[in-house]
Amino acid sequence: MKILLLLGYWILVIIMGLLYMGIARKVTARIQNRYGPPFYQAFLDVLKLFSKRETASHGVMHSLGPVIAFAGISTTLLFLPLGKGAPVLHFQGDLFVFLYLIVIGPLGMALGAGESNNPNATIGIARALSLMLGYEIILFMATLPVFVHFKTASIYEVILNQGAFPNWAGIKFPLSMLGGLIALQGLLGEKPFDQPIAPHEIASGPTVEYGGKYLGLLQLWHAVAIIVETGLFIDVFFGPQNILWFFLGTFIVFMLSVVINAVMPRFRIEQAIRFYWGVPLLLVVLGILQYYLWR
Amino acid sequence: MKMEEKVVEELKNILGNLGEVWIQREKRVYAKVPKNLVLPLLAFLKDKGFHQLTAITCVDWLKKGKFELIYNLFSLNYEGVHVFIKTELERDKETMPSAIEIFPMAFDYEREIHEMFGIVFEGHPRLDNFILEDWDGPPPMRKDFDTAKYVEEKYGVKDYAEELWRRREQPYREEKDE
Amino acid sequence: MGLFKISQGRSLWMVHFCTGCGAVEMPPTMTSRFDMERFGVAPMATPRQADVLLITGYLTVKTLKRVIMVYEQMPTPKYVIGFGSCTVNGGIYWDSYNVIKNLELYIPVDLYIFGCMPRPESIIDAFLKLRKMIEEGKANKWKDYIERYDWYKQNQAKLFDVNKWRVQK
Amino acid sequence: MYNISLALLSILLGALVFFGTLSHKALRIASLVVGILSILAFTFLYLKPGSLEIVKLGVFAMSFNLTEVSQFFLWIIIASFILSLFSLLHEERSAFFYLYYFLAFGFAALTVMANDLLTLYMNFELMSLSVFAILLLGVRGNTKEIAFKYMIYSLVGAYFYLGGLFLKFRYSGNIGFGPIVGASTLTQIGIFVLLALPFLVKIATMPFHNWAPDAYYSASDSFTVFFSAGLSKVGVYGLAILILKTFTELFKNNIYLPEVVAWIGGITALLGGIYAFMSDDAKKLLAYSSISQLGYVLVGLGLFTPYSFSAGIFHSVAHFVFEGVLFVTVAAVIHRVGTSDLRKMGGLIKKMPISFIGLLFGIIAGSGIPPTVGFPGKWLLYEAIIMKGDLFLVSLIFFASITAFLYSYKLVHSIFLGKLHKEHRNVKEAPLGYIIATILFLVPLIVFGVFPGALFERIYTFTKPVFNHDAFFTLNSLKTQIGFAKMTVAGITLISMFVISFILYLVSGKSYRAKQEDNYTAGEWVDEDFASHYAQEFYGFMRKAFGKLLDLSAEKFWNGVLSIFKAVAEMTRRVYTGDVRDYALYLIFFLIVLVFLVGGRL
Repeated sequence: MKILLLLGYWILVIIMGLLYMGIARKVTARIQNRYGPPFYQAFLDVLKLFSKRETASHGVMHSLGPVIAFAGISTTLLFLPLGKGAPVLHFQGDLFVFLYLIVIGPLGMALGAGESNNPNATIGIARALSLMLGYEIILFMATLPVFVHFKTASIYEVILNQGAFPNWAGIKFPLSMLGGLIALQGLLGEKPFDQPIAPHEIASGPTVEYGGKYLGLLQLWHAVAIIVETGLFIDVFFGPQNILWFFLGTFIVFMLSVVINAVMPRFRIEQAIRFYWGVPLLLVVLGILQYYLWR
Repeated sequence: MKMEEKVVEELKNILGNLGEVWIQREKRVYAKVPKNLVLPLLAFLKDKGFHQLTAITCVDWLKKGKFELIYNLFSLNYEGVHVFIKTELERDKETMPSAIEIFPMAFDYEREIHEMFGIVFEGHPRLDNFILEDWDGPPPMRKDFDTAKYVEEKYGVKDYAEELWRRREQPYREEKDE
Repeated sequence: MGLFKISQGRSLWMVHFCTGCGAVEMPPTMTSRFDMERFGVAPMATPRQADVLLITGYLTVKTLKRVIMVYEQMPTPKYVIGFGSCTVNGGIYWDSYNVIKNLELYIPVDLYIFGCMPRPESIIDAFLKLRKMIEEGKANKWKDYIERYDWYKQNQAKLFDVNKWRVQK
Repeated sequence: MYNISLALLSILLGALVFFGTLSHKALRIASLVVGILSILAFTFLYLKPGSLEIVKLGVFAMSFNLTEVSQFFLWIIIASFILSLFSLLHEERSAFFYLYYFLAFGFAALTVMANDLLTLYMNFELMSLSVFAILLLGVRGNTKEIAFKYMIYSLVGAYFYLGGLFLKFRYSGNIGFGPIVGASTLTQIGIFVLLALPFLVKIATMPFHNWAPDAYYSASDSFTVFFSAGLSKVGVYGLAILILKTFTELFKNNIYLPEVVAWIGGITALLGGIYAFMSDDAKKLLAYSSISQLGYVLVGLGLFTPYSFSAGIFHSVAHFVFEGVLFVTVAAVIHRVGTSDLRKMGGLIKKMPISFIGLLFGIIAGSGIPPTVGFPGKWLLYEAIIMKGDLFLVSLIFFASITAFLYSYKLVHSIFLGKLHKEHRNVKEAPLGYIIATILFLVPLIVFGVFPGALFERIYTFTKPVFNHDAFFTLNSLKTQIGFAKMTVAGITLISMFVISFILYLVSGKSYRAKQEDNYTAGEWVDEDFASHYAQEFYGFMRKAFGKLLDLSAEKFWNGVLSIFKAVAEMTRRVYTGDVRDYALYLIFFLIVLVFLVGGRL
């Protein structure tokens, strides 16, 4: 029975993720003063990609890359509680299990894209991994005070301890929440931190040799990744009490990052890394100090 | 006395009766010299201050059976006077010494002239094809190159000229949408 | 299968090979005034991800070689739209020794847009026509390239050495 | 006389292989196989834990005792030795190499069995000596200088250790592992530092680390498997014994020492990781990654809470497993390709798939991804540090663990993915010995990853008397006050998700195998020797991002120390001018000072 529930949540999140991507394109279009595609465009894209007859593959690892990526991100999804009500696998693991599972997706894709003999792909991956040195630390340090404040390392307990509006962790630790938001922009790979998939510089980075069904799997991976990454932020800082609040919260946070993405240029890669050691690091360190002083 | 007359003056007493020098129009000085005098004249003018070899052009006089090479020189401190050195070559018989030692930029001009007209420049390191990749036909800019026949044979499309001329008289018919 | 056909029609990802002067018509079609993204058409960075190849202008022998390579790297089913009269019959370069006269001989073309650089409206109209053709299952010129592969290669061999330049299938 | 005979056995086997290699190649392999079998037979049949043995050597006695801790580490040393022997089958080395190889193993085993500080010291020294001899027979680079650099570090460390030994004897009267009584905390810290120094050198903590990259680079490839997986565990054993038995009180009530040791470990982990992903040679990259992973172990041991200590020990076992498999696969690649320079390899996945799988699982474990052995140690370490409450340390460690992803991907990509160069067209799969070693390493990598409880139980036996904490583990899950992690669930969901997405992959469309040159290069035709393998400046742009941090190197630090000594020596040399008048002058000057000091009360 539990398995059906898990698969149900998995399908729900894929659909919501694709919806978010469709609405994101519409919002970006509206910002650029044009109509933009219908909101269900992402479904059509994925369906078209899976209906492709014959696509090029550069070897077994190249074909398995997207499969591992999608499998990795779906496993991570099951470890993320979707708000209080949703009984997912969160009883089996806590923050560190989640943080180390979330890496399987990009690692799978990196191995796959590396197999193709295209330098664009590997440069994209080298950028993605180096960028991780930037935002991953800030995200971790942003969530630290909340976990230590509630004396737990499991995301589900953090949600339980956060009741209605006044005692959200985001309100208690506003600086860490801001630092986490900036780090989220890097995690989602939205401009100004989309160096790894820069279409103009490195021909869409790691996905340069992926077409047809591989790209379809990667689109699904991106859709689930949006929900998982914003979900972590929402769970930690705003403790949604039920699944509706969860999806509303992730939607708002994602739209915020999409709006930033629509208007921002793209940093150079070393600027992006060093950016994260400037203001966001300061914000997050102040958040930790706030915890120490206010324990 | 205008600048171009001064230049003509200098050229005249250098060349003497070996070549004729004249002013085509304002600020345009022409000198026609035999083939072997071109390089020394270029060197001389370069010392005088004509540092820029803007172009080497080639004219194909089919009827006279001659190629005419024109070297355009320009200088900043001669108030915009251009000097053109003309020389004539027998078609397909004579070759021309390359001007690369004096003006390095002649490298590409000569390569293009070789590709388009077939003139061989001695001492030029790379005379292989330059702009036209995989070109198998004769040099295309020569007057005796029949473009229409080449196009029809290579791209399999017949000449439209007669077709358009024939249609000229008929009134414009309203084509119905099928 | 019908759903696949609809999705293929309504989400056309294009890679445009800006050879000649047609590329200047693409920005207005993409941006806010005409906005082709309304119909699901989006520019892609690599031929691997694209379905539609736009040849926007005259093709010299040199660029034809690159166009063929890009065409062969695209996953099937793929479509080609020829922009402007240069792809139809060589346009103003009808008698040039260097420009190919009829794109049809070298790669299968589904749709031509007339005009010496068509306006954005006709470009979008072309995309809608292509969508209708896909949904009716008529846009399968790419099969023609596979069936008559030797005929196409023979035509191409007239212009350049195909074996050296061939993408090994 | 049971356990010590392991050393005698290894000397005997060393001699056997020594004569075997001298005579004929087949005999060498036969004698190596005999070596493997006899050591296995000895450990399973003959080893008797817990029996104290005294060996009288004229004036003093060496005492050996196989306690749980030493048995735990002995197993690791024996396992790594045997697995490195498998890869040694395929290497042609001089006869002496094999002799020293077995000697190093014998003395390492004895060091782990030592029952008092003196025997520990003697066997530790003999082990370093035999490793020095092996490094002299190195394969690449300036082996003499590198071997001497290693020896100098070990010797200096050992002499500090001797100093600590004497001080311990002065205060507590015996040189056993018992606690030091009657000394002030400051002197106790002093003694701890003196005693711990050689072990810190052995696990290459930051300031004492720069022998490691050169030694790993120049040593023969199969020896580096034993060197990094086995011998560094002797360092971990030494630290564990010191912290567990001798300095428990010191670590319990002193607050600053654990923090300092943990921070040293954290900085080693971070800088080790950064240098790892900036280095261009496979062996150097692995050396720095080994230093970085041992940094975690030091953090675990140093922090001295029940969870962090067992996390440290567990992670040292994990280090043995994934560093072992990484070094074996890299040794196999070097054996086939001939160079260890990352910039010259590429695309070997098509030719050496099994080594690729071995390396892939090695890096997955190295970066600590759940279903593998690297994860439980790291997870427990994070939990322990958070429970102790210093958040900056846990951020530093998390930062260091991110660098693990960077250098792992650089290693896998430069060797196996990307473009297969023309000259590697006819490279065959790794020879049998390497494959056996890789597969044998992969077994613990998965088993301890999914069932960490099996290992924690052994660790629990010797950490319980010290911390008397209750068992925080079951066979496949770990539970602390603040967190919970079940290993099997992560593994099962990952596999089932993989199956589902694989079905989705099979259902849709076909795919054809594109040639190696058939890449999107903006339509340009690309031939064979088009340099499209991005391995030259892999993280080149990181130089701009890290800039100053990169040129901060211990080499400069030690050169600075060297120049200070030179300056001091220069000054003293000038005093002895050999001129009588100067000496008279010194005498008068000395008398004046004396009078001044005594103050006229003569």
